Amino acid sequence: MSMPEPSRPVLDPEEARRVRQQRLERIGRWVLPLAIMILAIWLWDRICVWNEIPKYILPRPGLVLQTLHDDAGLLFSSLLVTLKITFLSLALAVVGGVGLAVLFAQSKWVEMSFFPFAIVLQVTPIVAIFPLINIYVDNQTTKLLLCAWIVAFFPILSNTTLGLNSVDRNLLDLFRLNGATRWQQLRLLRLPAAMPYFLGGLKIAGGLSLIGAVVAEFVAGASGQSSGLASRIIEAGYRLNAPRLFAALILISLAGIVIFLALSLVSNLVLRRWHESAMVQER
Amino acid sequence: MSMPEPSRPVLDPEEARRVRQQRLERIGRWVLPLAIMILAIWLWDRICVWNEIPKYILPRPGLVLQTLHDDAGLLFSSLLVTLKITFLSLALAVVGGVGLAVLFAQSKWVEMSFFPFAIVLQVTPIVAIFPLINIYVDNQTTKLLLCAWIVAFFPILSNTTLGLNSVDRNLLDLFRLNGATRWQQLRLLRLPAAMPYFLGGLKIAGGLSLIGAVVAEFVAGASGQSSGLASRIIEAGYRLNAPRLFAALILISLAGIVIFLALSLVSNLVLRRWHESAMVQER
Amino acid sequence: MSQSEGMSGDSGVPAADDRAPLLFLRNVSKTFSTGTVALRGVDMTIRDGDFLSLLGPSGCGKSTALRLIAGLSTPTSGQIEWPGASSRSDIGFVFQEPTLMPWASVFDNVWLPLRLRGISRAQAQPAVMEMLERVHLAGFADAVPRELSGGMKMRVSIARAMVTKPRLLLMDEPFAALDEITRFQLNNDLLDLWQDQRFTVVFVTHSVFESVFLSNRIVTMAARPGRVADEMAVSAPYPRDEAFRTSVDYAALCRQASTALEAAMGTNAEPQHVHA
Amino acid sequence: MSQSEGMSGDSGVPAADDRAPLLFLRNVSKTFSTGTVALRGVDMTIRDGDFLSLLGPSGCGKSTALRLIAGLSTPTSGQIEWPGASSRSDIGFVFQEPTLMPWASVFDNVWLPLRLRGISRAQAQPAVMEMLERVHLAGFADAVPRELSGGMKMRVSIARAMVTKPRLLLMDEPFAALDEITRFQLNNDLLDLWQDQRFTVVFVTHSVFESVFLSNRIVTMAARPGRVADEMAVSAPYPRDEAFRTSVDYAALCRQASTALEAAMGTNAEPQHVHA
Amino acid sequence: NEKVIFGTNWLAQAEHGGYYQAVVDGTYAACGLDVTIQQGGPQVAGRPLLLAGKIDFYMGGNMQQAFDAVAQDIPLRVVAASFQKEPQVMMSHPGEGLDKWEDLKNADQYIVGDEGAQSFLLWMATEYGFDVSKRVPYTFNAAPFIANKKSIQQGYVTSEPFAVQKEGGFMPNQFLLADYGYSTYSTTIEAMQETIDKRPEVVQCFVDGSAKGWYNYLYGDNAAANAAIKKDNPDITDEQIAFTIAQLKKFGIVDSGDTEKLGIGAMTDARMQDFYNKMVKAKVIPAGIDIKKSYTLNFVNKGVGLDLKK
Ligand SMILES: Nc1ncnc2c1ncn2[C@@H]1O[C@H](COP(=O)(O)OP(=O)(O)OP(=O)(O)O)[C@@H](O)[C@H]1O
Ligand SMILES: Nc1ncnc2c1ncn2[C@@H]1O[C@H](COP(=O)(O)OP(=O)(O)OP(=O)(O)O)[C@@H](O)[C@H]1O
Ligand SMILES: [Mg+2]
Ligand SMILES: [Mg+2]
Repeated sequence: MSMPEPSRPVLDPEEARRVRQQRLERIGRWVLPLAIMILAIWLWDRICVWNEIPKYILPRPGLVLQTLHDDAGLLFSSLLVTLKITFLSLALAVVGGVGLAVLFAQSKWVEMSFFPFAIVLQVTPIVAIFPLINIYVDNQTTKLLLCAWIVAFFPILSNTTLGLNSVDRNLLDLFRLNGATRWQQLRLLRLPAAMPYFLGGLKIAGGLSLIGAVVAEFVAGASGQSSGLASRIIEAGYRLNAPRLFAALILISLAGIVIFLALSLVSNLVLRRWHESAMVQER
Repeated sequence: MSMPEPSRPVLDPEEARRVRQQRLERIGRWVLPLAIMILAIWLWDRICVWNEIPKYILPRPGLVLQTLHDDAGLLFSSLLVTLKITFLSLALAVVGGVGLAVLFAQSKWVEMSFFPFAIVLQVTPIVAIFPLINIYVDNQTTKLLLCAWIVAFFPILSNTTLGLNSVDRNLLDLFRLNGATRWQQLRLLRLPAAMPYFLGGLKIAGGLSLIGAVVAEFVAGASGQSSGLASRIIEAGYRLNAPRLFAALILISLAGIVIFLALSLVSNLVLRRWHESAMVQER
Repeated sequence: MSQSEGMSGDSGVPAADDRAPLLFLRNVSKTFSTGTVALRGVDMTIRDGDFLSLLGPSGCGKSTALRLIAGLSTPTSGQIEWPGASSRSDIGFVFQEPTLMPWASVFDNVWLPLRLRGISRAQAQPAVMEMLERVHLAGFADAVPRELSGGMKMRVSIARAMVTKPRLLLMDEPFAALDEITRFQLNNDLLDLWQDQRFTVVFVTHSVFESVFLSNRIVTMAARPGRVADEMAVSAPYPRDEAFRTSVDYAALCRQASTALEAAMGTNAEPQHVHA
Repeated sequence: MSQSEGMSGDSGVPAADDRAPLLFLRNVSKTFSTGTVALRGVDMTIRDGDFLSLLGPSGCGKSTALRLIAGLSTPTSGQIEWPGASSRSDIGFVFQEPTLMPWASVFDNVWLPLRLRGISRAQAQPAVMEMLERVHLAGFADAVPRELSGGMKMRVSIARAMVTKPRLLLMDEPFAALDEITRFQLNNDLLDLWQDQRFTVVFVTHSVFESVFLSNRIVTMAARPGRVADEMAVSAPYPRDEAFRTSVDYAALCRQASTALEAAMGTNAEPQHVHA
Repeated sequence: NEKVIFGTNWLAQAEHGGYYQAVVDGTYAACGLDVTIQQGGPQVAGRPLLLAGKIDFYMGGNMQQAFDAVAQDIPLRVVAASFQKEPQVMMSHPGEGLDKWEDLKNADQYIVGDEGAQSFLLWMATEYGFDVSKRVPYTFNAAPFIANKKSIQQGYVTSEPFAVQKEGGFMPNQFLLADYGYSTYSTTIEAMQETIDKRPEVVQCFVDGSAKGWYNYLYGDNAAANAAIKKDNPDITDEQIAFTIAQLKKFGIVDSGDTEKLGIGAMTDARMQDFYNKMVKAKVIPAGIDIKKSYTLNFVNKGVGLDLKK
């Protein structure tokens, strides 16, 4: 049996493999997604060329980019309008979703009694009830917010409710033993324990509130200068201006991706120290 | 200090309170939600009367019920069409969402590379890209399914991904130590551990696939006899047949509630034996 | 009831029968919905100021008994009575598992019971840090649980249970995960504190030596169904110290307890449970 | 390397230095990102067929050392070398916490390692049930973990680690949650098995008695930073039985180990960690 | 017979009567076409199907989009105009100070759909001083209009007034945009240049067939066509159909002006130029478009079907 030479630092093959893998991973993490994205765009371009798709049906990416550049002023000011509604409605969805979840966590009775209304809100098509909203709500921003909120709040409500109920039973017992009030139990135990679930719901709601803002504008319309991306899309569609339509869609997609990344970052920062989903495994 | 009489069964006050509470809870669990529902309907009725809201804006519940009865044939056959799309798209959302989540769980690279596309799908307004779908997809049902799927799959994907990453690190180590293959790790460890999250996502997706089916039909239109509830709503709205419009909305709401209850039941049955969110605490 | 009531002799510990009963378990049974009979017909009296150890084989219902006493679980039949009615709300509990809040620092975990009683961080600081010193974790106040070793987590849990100085302390194998030296130290600390402040302890342990060293009464339980097999008084006077640990008395008492435990395990009925 | 290689005498155990080394820890250090130095400069040789106990205060890095040996963690500096290169994949690990799959029955939890090696439920049945019998849990094969007591969960974990009959068994305080009688039984069982099948055991315990009774070598560790403080051979011959437990030799060895442990704890450096 | 698909821009209704008529009575078949009518809907975008060649003809709203197509370099052409007048009206509540066209701009809300907001509302703003910021979207439900007495709403003369009268209990004031200078043709037949180049006979047959269909529908026995409409759209009522036909005739939507001589479907360069000039003035459409590219007169103005008018 041969003894290993103690003098030179021996890296056993498994260890070497792991180090190599780590280095690769660090690079790949940013390069690969970009590469795939570029590949996808290239494919889009090729598909347009190969199938001779006319630009008024599916414009080639270059043209869309060109339009994005040419119409930048118009499109970005619209993007801002849409983002404003998005963030406001996301904030409202957080407040509403968490608020309702907390209410429901108070007792099975409350949950059973009021959850149906939440579901009704979730499944009611906005287009169908917009006339009602239109009659009883005057402010345009309020209308938009209401619509976007209806779209976005449910995942937060549902996930947070789930999280509030997923508390370690022994910890609950501990709180009970120490005579914790409902409020203390909620603030010190249930809410922190529900964090991973809530943040998961938030990531879903981020995209939904963006799409909600767009749909709201589709339905509720916008007037004059302050119109968001939905109006741009409708207008471009009506004017048969496909490049601008796709430029607007791409802005929405980018906004969605940025929102998701931002919420993922928040989630990681909050959970990094204790939850499996965000922990960096030390090895 | 007085000793308690050992002869009669002494129920200490706390215990008695708890027993009473339990009995109450068992009754309240069904009676209260019903009562609240009835109260809500009564309030709706009163609001209509007090504010003299004309029936073409907000019909009184009695009238809606009457319409539900009178137009039952028309409405229920439409409901069936909508439900068909709902269930099919929910099934597809489960397959697609879980499938993608599993794919993403294989490596951070894959996740970083392809999650952006999932987000793009989530945030792209169907109304805007429907023309493209319309051009390249011929079958009407396929079009509807595609639209509804786009609406519903993201929560399942997002929650399942979260769940697959929320595995106990020690259990992961155990699997690694025993030379588990990726597939074994997935099937025996990650998927069961992700169950609570997946089922949470499913509950969100249930409602979304219903609303997705409705929106899809709004956008895609539907022809002839086989049209779903969305067509009924559009037409009723156009004809100012508010009672029928609300009857259709109520059917959608009821369907949403039933779907949610069914999915909750499934969730409870699956998790009852081990997960906090569904466990009945034995005391 | 006043604490000086019924003091006897200079052992510093009142004679067992003089002291006021804190709670009775009367014919208590607990059957889980799986069909497992965790406890059957348990009768027990815990007196104010007792240091009572529960000794018994794994799965005999010790943890279940503690949970019943704490009111975290209710008996399937039989009663638990608190004649004094006062102390029910003033219980410290060391669970068998550390049961820490994973998102909170060690300090915050120990602060928790005080916080729930409305004591601010600043006010709690001295008491919390004192308890952390006692369990040798003062340097880890800002760590979160997953950065601790198994024994360290358990020590945090002990510190948390004791930080309120409860009237009744329920401890479920608190020292099992600790090395013997730390264990001895904490044994001594606990005894000192107990003699000083006269609270009541119900202590689950697997160590015959520990139970004899610490307690004035040892209840031995048998398994399936869980029941009381034997009860013995440990008449040795307090304070007990290293001298006691090496005394002949101590050895004899340990042998007696061991025999009781062996007897309890010998009478082991057939495993009893209902799983298809 | 063949198992008969280097057998000496009739004790049934090869002399320590004859046996082939299974792995070396060479100047191994582990520092966590929190700044805690869990191990510093640990050198250790584990020979094929060793029953090596790790003894040391809470938080001295015993669990960390086991994880390093298993390859679940990598050293910050230093190397772990497997000259034989064969056994690395054949490791059984009893974690300090039970680490069971909460959704799976006791049977399925124990079946797991076999299942991962492609053995069907039916094929695994005898081996799994035999292990469950050994830990007295045959009647609970269909229970899920949350229906078990703390000690029962730990026993499931032990059964799971041993069901594959691994070449190297790493056990992190496996018996801490068990009553002494069960513990003695399982001690004897483990020794019998070890003598029979000649696997290697690295065993973390807090019980000096247990370590002396079981192992042929005891490594004592000191805390903060975790390091090897002392190493002693337990020269008593195998098989060891109740007679050994009451022998003078045993008592002397226990005293020796206790002293080593005390010395290790005496040299305790200042607590060392970096939390703001 | 050659299969041809015609996409409409709304659910089947009497406004599509001529085409249904031509399908059910075999007029298209007579010149060799097997026509399928594919109905649209409020949110259904049908024109892309035409652009992609999935359908052969599409029912355009008015000329503005045809002009837009030229601006976007899209080879799309209007081959016939079934409606001589845009049937779009603005409605108001009687007796609320909104009884004259000039007063309408003072309404609190203009309930106008997305398309309207991109077209005639802009023209109304330039030409008559309407305030575009008062616009709220029309989701094809007139309840908000009925509820708000100070609002005005767009509508097809053939349908919204009917719904309002039925549910709101009053007949609203109706101001036909065409009467105030909104001179576009409407309900046009659009085709791709490629179709016109490669299959002119198909286009001619479809245009002629549609014209005949309209004559037969308006002046002949339209029972079968109505049945077909009801089959495609079961929610529509006979009452509604009757109302629509009456309005079409009353306002001369289909058959008035040029059609007396040139036949249904007629178009003239003069009308086109007039409308374009107005749109340019209203900044709805940029100047400098070669609007000749947006339509062709090759298939119309031949007096087809005049003989069918009784
Ligand atoms: N994931 C981690 N992050 C940071 N520090 C850690 C981590 N795991 C362990 N430590 C630290 O490393 C040191 C050694 O821990 P380890 O678990 O090895 O101790 P141990 O000897 O097993 O103790 P015990 O007997 O209490 O189980 C401890 O001080 C602990 O705080
Ligand atoms: N939630 C539960 N559901 C069903 N059975 C349970 C439950 N909790 C405990 N048991 C059963 O009750 C019996 C007693 O459990 P308990 O935890 O009280 O044992 P213990 O004496 O504390 O054992 P240990 O020393 O191993 O901790 C065991 O047989 C266990 O299987
Ligand atoms: Mg226990
Ligand atoms: Mg450890």
